[in-house]
Amino acid sequence: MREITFSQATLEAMDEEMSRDETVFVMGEDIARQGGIFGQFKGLPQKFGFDRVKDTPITETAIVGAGVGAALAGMRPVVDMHFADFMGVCMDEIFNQMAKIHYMFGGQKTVPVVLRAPDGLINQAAAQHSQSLEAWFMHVPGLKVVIPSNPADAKGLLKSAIRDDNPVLFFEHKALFRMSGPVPEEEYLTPIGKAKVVREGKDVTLVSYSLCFNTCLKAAEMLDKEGISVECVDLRTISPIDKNTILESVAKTTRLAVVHEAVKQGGVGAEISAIVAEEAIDYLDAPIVRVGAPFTPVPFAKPLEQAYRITPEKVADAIRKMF
Amino acid sequence: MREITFSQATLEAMDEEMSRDETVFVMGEDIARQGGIFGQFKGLPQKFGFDRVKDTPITETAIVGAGVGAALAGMRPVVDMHFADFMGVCMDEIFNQMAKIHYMFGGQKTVPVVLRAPDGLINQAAAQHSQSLEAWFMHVPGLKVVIPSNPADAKGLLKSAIRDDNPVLFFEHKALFRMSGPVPEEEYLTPIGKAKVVREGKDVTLVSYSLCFNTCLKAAEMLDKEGISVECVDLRTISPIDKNTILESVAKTTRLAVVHEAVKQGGVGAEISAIVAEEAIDYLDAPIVRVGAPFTPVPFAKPLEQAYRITPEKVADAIRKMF
Amino acid sequence: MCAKPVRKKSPTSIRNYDKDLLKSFYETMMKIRYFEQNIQEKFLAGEIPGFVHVYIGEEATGTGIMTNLRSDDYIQTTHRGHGHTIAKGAELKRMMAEIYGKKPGFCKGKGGSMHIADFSVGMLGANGVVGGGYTLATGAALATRMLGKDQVTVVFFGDGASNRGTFHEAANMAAAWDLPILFVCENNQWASTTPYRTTTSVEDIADRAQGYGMPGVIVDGNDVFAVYETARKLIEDIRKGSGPALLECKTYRIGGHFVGDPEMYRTKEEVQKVFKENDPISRFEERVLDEKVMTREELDQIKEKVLKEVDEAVEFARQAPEPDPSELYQDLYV
Amino acid sequence: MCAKPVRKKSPTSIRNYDKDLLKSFYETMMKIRYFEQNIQEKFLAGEIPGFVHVYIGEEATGTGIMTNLRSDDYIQTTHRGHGHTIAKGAELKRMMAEIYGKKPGFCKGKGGSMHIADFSVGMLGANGVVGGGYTLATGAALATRMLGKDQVTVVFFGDGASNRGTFHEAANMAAAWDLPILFVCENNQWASTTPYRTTTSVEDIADRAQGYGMPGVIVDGNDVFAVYETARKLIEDIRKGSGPALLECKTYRIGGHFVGDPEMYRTKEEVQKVFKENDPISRFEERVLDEKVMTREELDQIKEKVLKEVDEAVEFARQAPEPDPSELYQDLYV
Ligand SMILES: Cc1ncc(C[n+]2csc(CCOP(=O)(O)OP(=O)(O)O)c2C)c(N)n1
Ligand SMILES: Cc1ncc(C[n+]2csc(CCOP(=O)(O)OP(=O)(O)O)c2C)c(N)n1
Ligand SMILES: [Mg+2]
Ligand SMILES: [Mg+2]
Repeated sequence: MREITFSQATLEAMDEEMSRDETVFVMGEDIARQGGIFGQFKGLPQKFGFDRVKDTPITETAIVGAGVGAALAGMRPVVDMHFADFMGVCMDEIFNQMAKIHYMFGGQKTVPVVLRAPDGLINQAAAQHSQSLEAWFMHVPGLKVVIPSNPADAKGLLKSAIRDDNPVLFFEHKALFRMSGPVPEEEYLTPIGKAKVVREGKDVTLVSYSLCFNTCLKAAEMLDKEGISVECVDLRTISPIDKNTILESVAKTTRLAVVHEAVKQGGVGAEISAIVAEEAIDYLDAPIVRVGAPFTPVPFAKPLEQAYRITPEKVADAIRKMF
Repeated sequence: MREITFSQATLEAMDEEMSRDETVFVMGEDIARQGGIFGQFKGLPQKFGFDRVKDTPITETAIVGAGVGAALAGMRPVVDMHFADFMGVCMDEIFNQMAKIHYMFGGQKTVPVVLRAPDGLINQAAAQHSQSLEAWFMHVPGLKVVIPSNPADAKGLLKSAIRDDNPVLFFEHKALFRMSGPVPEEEYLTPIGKAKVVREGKDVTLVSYSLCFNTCLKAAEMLDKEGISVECVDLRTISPIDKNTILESVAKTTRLAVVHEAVKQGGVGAEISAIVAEEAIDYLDAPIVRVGAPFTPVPFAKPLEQAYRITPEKVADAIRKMF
Repeated sequence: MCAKPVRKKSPTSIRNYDKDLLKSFYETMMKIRYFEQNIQEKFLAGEIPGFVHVYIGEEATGTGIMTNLRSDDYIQTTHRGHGHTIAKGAELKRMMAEIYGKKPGFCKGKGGSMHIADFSVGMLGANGVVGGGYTLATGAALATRMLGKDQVTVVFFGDGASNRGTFHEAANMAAAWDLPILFVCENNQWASTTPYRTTTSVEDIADRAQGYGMPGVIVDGNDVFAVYETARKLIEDIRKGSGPALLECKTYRIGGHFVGDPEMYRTKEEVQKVFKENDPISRFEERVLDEKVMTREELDQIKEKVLKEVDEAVEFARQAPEPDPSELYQDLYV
Repeated sequence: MCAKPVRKKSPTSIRNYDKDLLKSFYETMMKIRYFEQNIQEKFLAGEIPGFVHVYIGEEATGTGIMTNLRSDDYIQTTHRGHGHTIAKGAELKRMMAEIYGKKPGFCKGKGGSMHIADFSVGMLGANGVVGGGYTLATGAALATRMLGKDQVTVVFFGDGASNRGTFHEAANMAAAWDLPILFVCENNQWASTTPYRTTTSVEDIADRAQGYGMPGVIVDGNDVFAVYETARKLIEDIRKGSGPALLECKTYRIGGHFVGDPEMYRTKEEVQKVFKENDPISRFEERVLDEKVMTREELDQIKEKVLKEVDEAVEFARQAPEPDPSELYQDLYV
């Protein structure tokens, strides 16, 4: 299969969906003139016009709010958040408006908005440009939260998100944009709400998502050589969670580790762990292990950032201790 | 011991701390002229002046941001959020500024701000005035998060929060303000970061906080009659979490249930459950149970709100199933 | 060039007004007034739950503006949204049912007073978040433009809400993109317990229009004729593509902030004085009788009709079934 | 009364300027220029990590304003904050060390360029969040007032940032409460890749002052004399209790948005033309030589001194130790 980058994969998704449906448009800061910080919008304005690929003022509340309003009036907006770190600015628009409108108004209207939010650590960008905030949004009823780990899923999930009549947050790790991987040429959709067992194994289930899932795959290879067979589950969607895939895997392996780049306390790992402790504790032959970032803001200096990062070694270490 | 309401208890805390330290002041919407929605500021402007008890514009970003800035310039602000539901408006100020300044600037400055945030269900206030959002903030390094369940703790924790040099979020359940309870006349501080075993028991550990903790106490009484002895742990602080108190209790009872009014998915219960599944799974004789709100916005109509609520019966039911 | 806001006057005469139009003004204002009086009564009697904010004393504003809108135009309102919703043409029965938390309500009882919405008449929703509506309305205006429609969107907000950052972000975006939207500030002098001048840095909120390069206009919000004519011109221009405008309607909140408000922050006398001297409905009655364009009987007939309609709505809401607890889980995702 | 912003001119003559003041202008501007040129160079050479935004071309603004501030006055800056920090008197060595991510840096290497802060000179912090600083500065101004001090706070922001809602909330609060704060918009024509007029609804951002009832003033931000004199008057008034003001400095971003920016959104010619015709430092040199208030040698001496100082800062930063990984866990809570 041909290989393209994550950035190109999302670009294809945008292109295909904007071609298919005239009500799809995208707006955000600095996306049109230069094609997005990660090249993820390159060429779109030339093809679809600067009206459907809009550079906005630096006003996250207006961008997200206007996305919601445009959806109520018949459009299907994709809104780029520039960096996920700025979602605090428009948090009210996300959780009190976008997420609640369908329910609160008794199902009168759908809110087909997609928020694209580049997140995670890259280039020593420090405390306000490096965060992984997805856990907050799994605590918000009414949102779907998608978070791919590779180009193929990015394309398929973004297309599904755009077609979904519910508001969808699409987290895309900044370090993934340059990652290449096989992506089918023919059209496909990746289902929202389905995790994927990417690597089968029998000793331990390793659940992760986004960039970290790739870190887990590396850890799994390291452990393989030591005789530990790791099953790697890529969540892909964190709300709604695909419980069944996790529970089935844990039933088989009897051990669970969850890994993410976000800080451990209050992270997605807690929810996965709690689900298993509630519904499948009897399968377990070991404590459930979580690997997440230390409980600090992201520091700037290299040695500190390095200490902060989730590495294959750290994941492997945590898993070794389970045996 | 004399009994006073939760509202009065917080009022005493404010009064004592504002008398003790001239740099303590409070600002928020509609707090001065009418004394706060729950009477929690009544009389303060008369005693300390309208400059130290300030009615603000309806501008949550400016109120919290100005609180942070005032702290940097030598004051110790208490900021009232009116309803916790509006914290999304100033989320950036909370998590990107207030929480990070001390760390990000290498410890140059402390940020002694307290945010008081009335939360929870009351009076069919519906989707945007009934929420419990504390879980988001336990995922934010740099914040302390306090959430009392009774007048005595409210007073002691609020005083500790005001004296703390770190930013502290003080969640106070709207339905608690009218609750009466014993509060010592002499001055005392309740430590931040310490849970409390309020009711001893031997069969199951029930961890909760805020209004729900009182619901748990009721459930415990019901279960007592059925021969189930419930140990009730009031978290009081959810960040930093007092792991030891929880682990010790679970070691004794071998069962854990966590209860909160916030939606279950991604809630504080997930973190507590995950800590125990990670550090004390071997003690457990049953799956860890979580009781939280259904995964929907808070509905308006009475029968729906009733179905949404955490009741002693629901808690007792969940616990019965553990045996 | 100097761009202070323009102050619009009342028409010197209303003799050339169409009779049906005059009747509709009165009918709408009275409908709102009776509706709200019923809400107050039923709330205090314990029939209506939740937080309820009434529009009494501000009827001329919503009525004067909405009379210029088509049913496919959009409005976005606030926590104090009953009046706008009625003026936009929402059915009273289903509206009252929603406020009672009943199943046939617009939101199936999930929303209540603070979350009324009736998309079938272009009412995009009340909002429990003060200032939450500006950006949504801006997006609706953007959508109509992108879809090639000539709809106009109107967003209502209070003096208190005028200080929220969302106003600034939406106003700038609307002006930078020339969107078909009218920002209507209903300056009723109070933001909850707070006199607006203690927290708002300008006397005239319309002064802020200049900072976005949009026209700012001030009108007596308790004069339905002045509001109507001022809004007509603005809405016509906006529909033709003039870009956004800001209209400040000076009015007064006769009721408490919410029903049940102890109102310890102002005197009864202050309120009674305004009500006596500046009630938009009495002013309408006096003027039409004065100028002899309507008769007392015509007014009474309308009153009676409206009274009946509102009573029916209350009865409907009372009798309506509550939602079943199982409905809690419906309408979350599509 | 009409309240369009006032446009301030350059002083007609600078003959009566104190020599030390002139020297300090030049020294500060040159210090910033060399510092930033070094940053660019070292960043492109891979020595400096992270995101770095330089202030080249805007030196006159920061210099002209800060010259009027006392060391106990506060400033709040942005992602493009090196110039302000230097002009406020921060030590170059520790500053450069921070940008290199080294232990002796102001923030012990935890902050970097976007999170420089030096509280010892009243520099309350850069901010990685565009528009994040307004409200903090407003709070600092509130604190100084409550503490009975006569300090002034200055908050810097870009044309792009001027559209954030935080501007509105802070400006209204500052004006409603008459706080001692100067809002300084450095309108450098660009917000990242976006020409400001495509997303900002007014040509002059100072037009927004009127909406808060505060004075709005416009000045050529590349003329250090004009900036200095304009800011002097405003800051004096604010210190005396006049309440807030908004000063817009028209300038131009000579560098890319960040170091390494491919700048595909504008032509090299556009930038070169501005640099040639409107570089604040060349303009200063020409004028002082023209009016014969400084000599070429005096300028060269200063240049040399500054060159050395910056080189030493770079050397210091290079040699400085990195923080130990264990420091990751320090400074989280007090
Ligand atoms: C973001 C937010 N902050 C605070 C509140 C609480 N609140 C509800 S209404 C209100 C006053 C609103 O005043 P104004 O905008 O003038 O509207 P009015 O009530 O006068 O119609 C306040 C403070 C809220 N609902 N949302
Ligand atoms: C809230 C927020 N939104 C977006 C960004 C990304 N961003 C960083 S700088 C910038 C442009 C800022 O332009 P301006 O305010 O004019 O300042 P300048 O860079 O020109 O000095 C943007 C969009 C950010 N850091 N914070
Ligand atoms: Mg008002
Ligand atoms: Mg700029």
